[in-house]
Amino acid sequence: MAEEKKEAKIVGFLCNWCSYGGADTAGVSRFKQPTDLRIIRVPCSGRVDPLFVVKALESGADGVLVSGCHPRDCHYSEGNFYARRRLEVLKRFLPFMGIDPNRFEYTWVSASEGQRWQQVVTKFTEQIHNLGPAPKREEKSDR
Amino acid sequence: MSKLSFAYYPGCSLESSAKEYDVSTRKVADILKVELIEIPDWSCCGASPAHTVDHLFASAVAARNLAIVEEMGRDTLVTPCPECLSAFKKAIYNMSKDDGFKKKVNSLLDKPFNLNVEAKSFLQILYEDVGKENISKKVIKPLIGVNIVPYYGCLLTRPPDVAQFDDPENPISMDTILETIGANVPYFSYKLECCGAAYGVTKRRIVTKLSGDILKTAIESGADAVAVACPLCQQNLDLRQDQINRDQGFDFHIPILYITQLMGLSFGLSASELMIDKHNVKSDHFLEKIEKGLKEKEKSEKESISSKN
Amino acid sequence: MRIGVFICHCGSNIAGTVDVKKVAEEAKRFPHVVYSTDYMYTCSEPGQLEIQEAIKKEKLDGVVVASCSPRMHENTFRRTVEKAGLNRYMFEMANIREHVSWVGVDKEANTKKAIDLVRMAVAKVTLNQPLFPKSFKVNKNVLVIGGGVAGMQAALDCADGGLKVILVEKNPSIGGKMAKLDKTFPTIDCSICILGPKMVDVGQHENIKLYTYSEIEEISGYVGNYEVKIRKKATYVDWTKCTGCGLCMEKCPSKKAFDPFNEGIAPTTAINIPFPQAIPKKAKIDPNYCRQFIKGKCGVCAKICPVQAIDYEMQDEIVTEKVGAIIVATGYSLFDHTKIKEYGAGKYLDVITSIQYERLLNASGPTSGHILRPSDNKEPKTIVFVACVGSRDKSLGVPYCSNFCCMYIAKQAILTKDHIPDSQSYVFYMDIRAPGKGYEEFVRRAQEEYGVKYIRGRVSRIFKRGDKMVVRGSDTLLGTQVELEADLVVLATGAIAEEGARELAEKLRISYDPYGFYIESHPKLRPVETNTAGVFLAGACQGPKDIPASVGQGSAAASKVLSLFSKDLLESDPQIAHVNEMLCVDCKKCIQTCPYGAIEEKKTPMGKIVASVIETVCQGCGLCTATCPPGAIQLQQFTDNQLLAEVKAFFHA
Amino acid sequence: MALINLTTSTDENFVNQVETLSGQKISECYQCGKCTAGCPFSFAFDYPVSQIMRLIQIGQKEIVLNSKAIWLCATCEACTTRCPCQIDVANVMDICRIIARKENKVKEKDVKLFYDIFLESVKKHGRIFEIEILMKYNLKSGKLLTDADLGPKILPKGKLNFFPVNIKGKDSVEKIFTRFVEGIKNNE
Ligand SMILES: Cc1cc2nc3c(=O)[nH]c(=O)nc-3n(C[C@H](O)[C@H](O)[C@H](O)COP(=O)(O)OP(=O)(O)OC[C@H]3O[C@@H](n4cnc5c(N)ncnc54)[C@H](O)[C@@H]3O)c2cc1C
Ligand SMILES: Cc1cc2nc3c(=O)[nH]c(=O)nc-3n(C[C@H](O)[C@H](O)[C@H](O)COP(=O)(O)OP(=O)(O)OC[C@H]3O[C@@H](n4cnc5c(N)ncnc54)[C@H](O)[C@@H]3O)c2cc1C
Ligand code: SF4
Ligand code: SF4
Ligand code: SF4
Ligand code: SF4
Ligand code: SF4
Ligand code: SF4
Ligand code: SF4
Ligand code: SF4
Repeated sequence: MAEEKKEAKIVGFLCNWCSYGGADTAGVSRFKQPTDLRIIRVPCSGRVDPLFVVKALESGADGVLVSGCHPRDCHYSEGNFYARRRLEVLKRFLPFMGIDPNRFEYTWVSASEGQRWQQVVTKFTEQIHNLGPAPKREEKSDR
Repeated sequence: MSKLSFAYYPGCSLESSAKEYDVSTRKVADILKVELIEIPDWSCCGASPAHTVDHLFASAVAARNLAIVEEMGRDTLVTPCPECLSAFKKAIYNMSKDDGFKKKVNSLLDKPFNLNVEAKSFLQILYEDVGKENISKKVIKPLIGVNIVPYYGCLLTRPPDVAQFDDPENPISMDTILETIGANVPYFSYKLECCGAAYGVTKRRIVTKLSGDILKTAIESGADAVAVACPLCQQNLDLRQDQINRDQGFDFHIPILYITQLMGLSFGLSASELMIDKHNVKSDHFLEKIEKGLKEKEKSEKESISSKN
Repeated sequence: MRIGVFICHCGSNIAGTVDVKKVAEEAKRFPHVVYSTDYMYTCSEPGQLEIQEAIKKEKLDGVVVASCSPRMHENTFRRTVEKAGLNRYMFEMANIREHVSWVGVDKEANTKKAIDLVRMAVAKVTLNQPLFPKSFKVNKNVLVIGGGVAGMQAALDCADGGLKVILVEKNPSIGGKMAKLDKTFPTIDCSICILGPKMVDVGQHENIKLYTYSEIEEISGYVGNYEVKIRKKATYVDWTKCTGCGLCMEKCPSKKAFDPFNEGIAPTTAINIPFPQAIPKKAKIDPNYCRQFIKGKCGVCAKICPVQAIDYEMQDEIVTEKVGAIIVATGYSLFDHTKIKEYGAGKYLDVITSIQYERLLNASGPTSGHILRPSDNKEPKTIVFVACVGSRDKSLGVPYCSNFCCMYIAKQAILTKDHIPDSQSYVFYMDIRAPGKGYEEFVRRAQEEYGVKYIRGRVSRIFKRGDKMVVRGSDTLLGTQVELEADLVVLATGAIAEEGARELAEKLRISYDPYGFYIESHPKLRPVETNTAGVFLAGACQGPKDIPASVGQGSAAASKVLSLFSKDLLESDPQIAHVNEMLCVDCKKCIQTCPYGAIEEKKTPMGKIVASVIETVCQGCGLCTATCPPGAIQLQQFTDNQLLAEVKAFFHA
Repeated sequence: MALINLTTSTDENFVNQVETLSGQKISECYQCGKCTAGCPFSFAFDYPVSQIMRLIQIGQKEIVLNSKAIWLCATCEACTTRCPCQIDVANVMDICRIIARKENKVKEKDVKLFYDIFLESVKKHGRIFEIEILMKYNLKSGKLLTDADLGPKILPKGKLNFFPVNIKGKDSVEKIFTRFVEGIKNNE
């Protein structure tokens, strides 16, 4: 057999109400997924400060995924609109920081969409594997 | 309306057993100012035999022609034959869905096909591009007083993902055209039932049963004639009508005419120009009925004018 | 800090694909961890006791449980640690079941992932702060949206329990679908005979305030303190005057108005009382058909009305109500069969829907309970029922089962035989779903006693032959094609979400599934709660269900509200934003961002103007935190530091 | 139907083969029978199309490949158009035919023969030569009088060509055939 694929380091910020529930639904339905992703629960995708994404990518993440409720379906009515606006700006900004914007993705998954979550994780993980490990960056914040 | 012009693919049947369809299509196109430029050195589309061998192979046989159309610098292939249409549409559909498939198809071809051509039936051109307003402008002898049922067959609208034309369960394009040229179109529940397709030679009993059901329903609907848009349907319903009568114990004599022939009649062309006399079942009675209908209409118009005065 | 870590096996649910022992071992090496163990079922009583003992023995001041989703057991364990004297927010969960053991097959990779997640949770809990909820007063009125059988039951139970109920129904009368039905399975009692008295109770209950022909305009606030704007649509009749005498209906010259109550099988008058048992029994003008509105002249009803109730100038009115909880009972709609072309797309008069058939069967329906087919008013002898029309059909976007059609088909077939003894009914079905008490027996009776012929196969096409409807289907048990010539075809159209369900969900901030049905908090354990505190569900708005289940849920939702209101004070969630007044520069960005208007300005004792969070209003979304330039406003329990600590813990193993 | 021993006769590879070649998920079929209900050829099939789907589900390769149904299906697309599970049923039938052809299991010899003669004509001329096809079929199938009654009806009309139309680029058509056959050989 060929050598084992090394796991990528992927962080996911998921809103508590929709996407985290969607990931739970995927679990309850036993929808198999790649194991690279680590999920961090936030109340709302609007809570995700673009800085988190940048910090994660700078401190060694190969990919960052943010997932929230579908537009108009936000538990906090408009949090995901804020998130979308901010994160879209971020995506355009990443290249200027020397980061491949494909390492960051923003998506919507509702609590009932276990299957969709499975697809999102599988696709994003594949995308990150295709990009390969993130180039080593000089770490400013730590040490 | 800017002048319409298309790459034209007649197909093998239209060169021989279904010459009437080719001739009437070209005449009607001419009158409607639709330019049909025959695809140079076109080859057989592969029809149904090809896809029973392999889908790659079938697509390649069809795509050779599509590649020529590309070379002509045209973006639309038009064919009157639904069987050919289906072969082209499926090739385009499968190739555009799957890049690997496309590459493999092109590896079988001398000249690759790059998906820059779409395929349409001549019926679709009539219905969507020419439109009923423009058709009605050319009608000088409306088909008054006759009942015609449209028979679409299987492939013009199915499967809907591939065909992308008209309603897959209740198509109305031919109905609309027939009404536009003055015919009366009764309710016909067998618009889409299969006629038995290409099994005429190998499984005659199947064809005479299925086609027999279609004819029976048409006659029960009060039809004087059946309009078709497919050479195979025409052959099964017309050429095999005596076989049907023999196998099924019927005694039907109902003319089966191409939609283009019926349009040609309404545009004032003669039955022989449209090769209506080349069909198996005679249309004389049907044609007489049209003449009678026309005369009656003229008479009643005259009367109403004189009564107004 | 002294942190304890508890790794759960969940039987073999986790332990089957995660090396839990190894995770517990590894955790011992994380900073601040002084105790780490694994246990078979952590949420069981002994499991919880073990946590409590460890807190005491090891003097823990932070606990991490790695087990299922926090959406499942966070509250369980918070109570556990609280009982052992720890603040309930000094606790974190790592989800190693739904997010690890159930979705990954590679045990080694799963174990590694579980270790990472535990490390991240430990890093976070290290930065947790004790939080303390505040209490606030509850408004004990309840809003019920939807006056079908589920909403009525909920309203009556709440009202009987002493709560003031505001019931909003969008139609002119309450009653919902059940008011249209003839008889109901499985007992075949007359629908309106059992529903009518309930409707009267709702109409007369001193604790119920009824707004019919009204819709929710806007909802603001939070559990215990909602403010609701209700649009009372113009009826053009002053209901304080109208006595329901019906004179206007008799004289109205516009007699071709669409009658939604009769599902369009017979027309009604432009001014009408929807049905004889309507509550409230008041008239209403349909301006789409009224000549006064269309042509500007008529005025017959105004002249005839003995109490001068008619008011052509009437406008919609918005009223505001304050409530502490909301029960949503908006029911369902039926699949539009005109989308199914192969069944005639609604063009054949003698192919009707099941709800239309209920009206034909109904003694107070347009045919006075005589089954007459629409095309020629003849009595049909051969009736074909088609099951699963617009249900269990991926191609139409409705893959789910509509739950009650199998049963009402059996009912309608039985009733058909009662009405027309020499008739023969056929049912095309795929499966018979009859799992309720007495249901299977009921379906068997239809076949054995009433001679209904069930054919296992789907219908491919319906078309006309002479004056018959030809139904072409298959009998898959025989493996053949079959054809029937029917006088009347009844399509069992499936249940779909009520139109407007999605818009209402957005106003309520509750979630809905891809089909528009509302999502409950937990499908088994919290079936009538939503994820929004104070909003409950009842009836078919949550998913297709029959009357017994709808009524059961109505009562369940009411009891949830009653128990919520059993306290005078509610505790607010302390996971809310908090301003560090030293850092705030009064840029007001947070104030502009907060969707709840939960932030105001205030002056500190030092005279500095800063942002300040209104604790009862803040919902804890954290939008402000992500907005604040100096990081002055922090969402507690989800601060920048806490989240970044999680991120770091992942990368710096 | 004879007893089917599911332990010994279930062929999962066949299920996979059909699924891969057709791109359809066979397990999605819930046996509603709508395809059979609308199939114009049901009356002539030995197994109605929904049963073919079922037989594929339980891996009954031999029964499926030896059925008449797969050869009598006319690809009319009624089943594909109406399947509530959005399965391209006609495509599945087509794939079964292709597999049967590859494995030389052809229940309806005449149908295959006709297809082969048809394609031969395409290969030879670039277009089909109707009279040649009919004559060859009659000879090879041994059914000499097939459609003999139609001759007098059609020949006098002068529509049929008595000589084949050989297109200029007929070798480019022939190459499609040869490259395709080579491709198969190379894969094997
Ligand atoms: C043909 C047929 C026969 C049936 N027969 C039976 C039977 O015999 N036995 C049985 O147990 N079940 C039967 N059922 C099922 C039964 O109809 C349902 O179980 C029941 O109606 C569900 O009640 P509900 O209150 O949840 O919804 P509904 O009856 O749909 O009531 C919902 C109410 O909410 C209102 N509403 C909707 N949206 C809003 C809004 N935004 N604002 C305000 N109000 C709103 C609606 O106008 C309606 O009055 C049958 C169903 C059909 C289609
Ligand atoms: C094999 C199997 C698998 C199942 N899987 C699922 C599933 O996956 N999902 C699902 O939703 N449902 C499932 N169920 C159904 C599920 O078990 C029931 O829905 C559920 O247990 C019903 O709960 P209950 O409290 O009403 O009854 P029970 O669970 O039966 O509880 C009744 C309790 O009352 C006690 N009791 C009885 N008589 C007396 C008495 N006289 N005095 C005092 N105590 C008494 C009993 O000892 C018992 O503890 C399954 C059932 C079976 C058999
Ligand atoms: S805590 Fe969660 S994971 Fe552990 S036994 Fe209980 S349900 Fe299972
Ligand atoms: S509006 Fe007047 S006439 Fe009509 S029902 Fe009411 S009281 Fe009677
Ligand atoms: S004014 Fe309108 S509602 Fe009143 S009687 Fe005339 S048509 Fe009927
Ligand atoms: S209840 Fe019966 S008829 Fe209704 S969708 Fe389910 S299976 Fe079909
Ligand atoms: S967290 Fe901030 S934005 Fe969200 S509700 Fe509270 S104060 Fe408003
Ligand atoms: S955004 Fe931050 S700095 Fe600006 S007012 Fe709000 S808390 Fe103060
Ligand atoms: S219609 Fe589709 S789902 Fe139904 S039996 Fe045929 S293939 Fe299966
Ligand atoms: S495509 Fe074949 S199987 Fe499908 S309906 Fe047509 S003849 Fe029957």
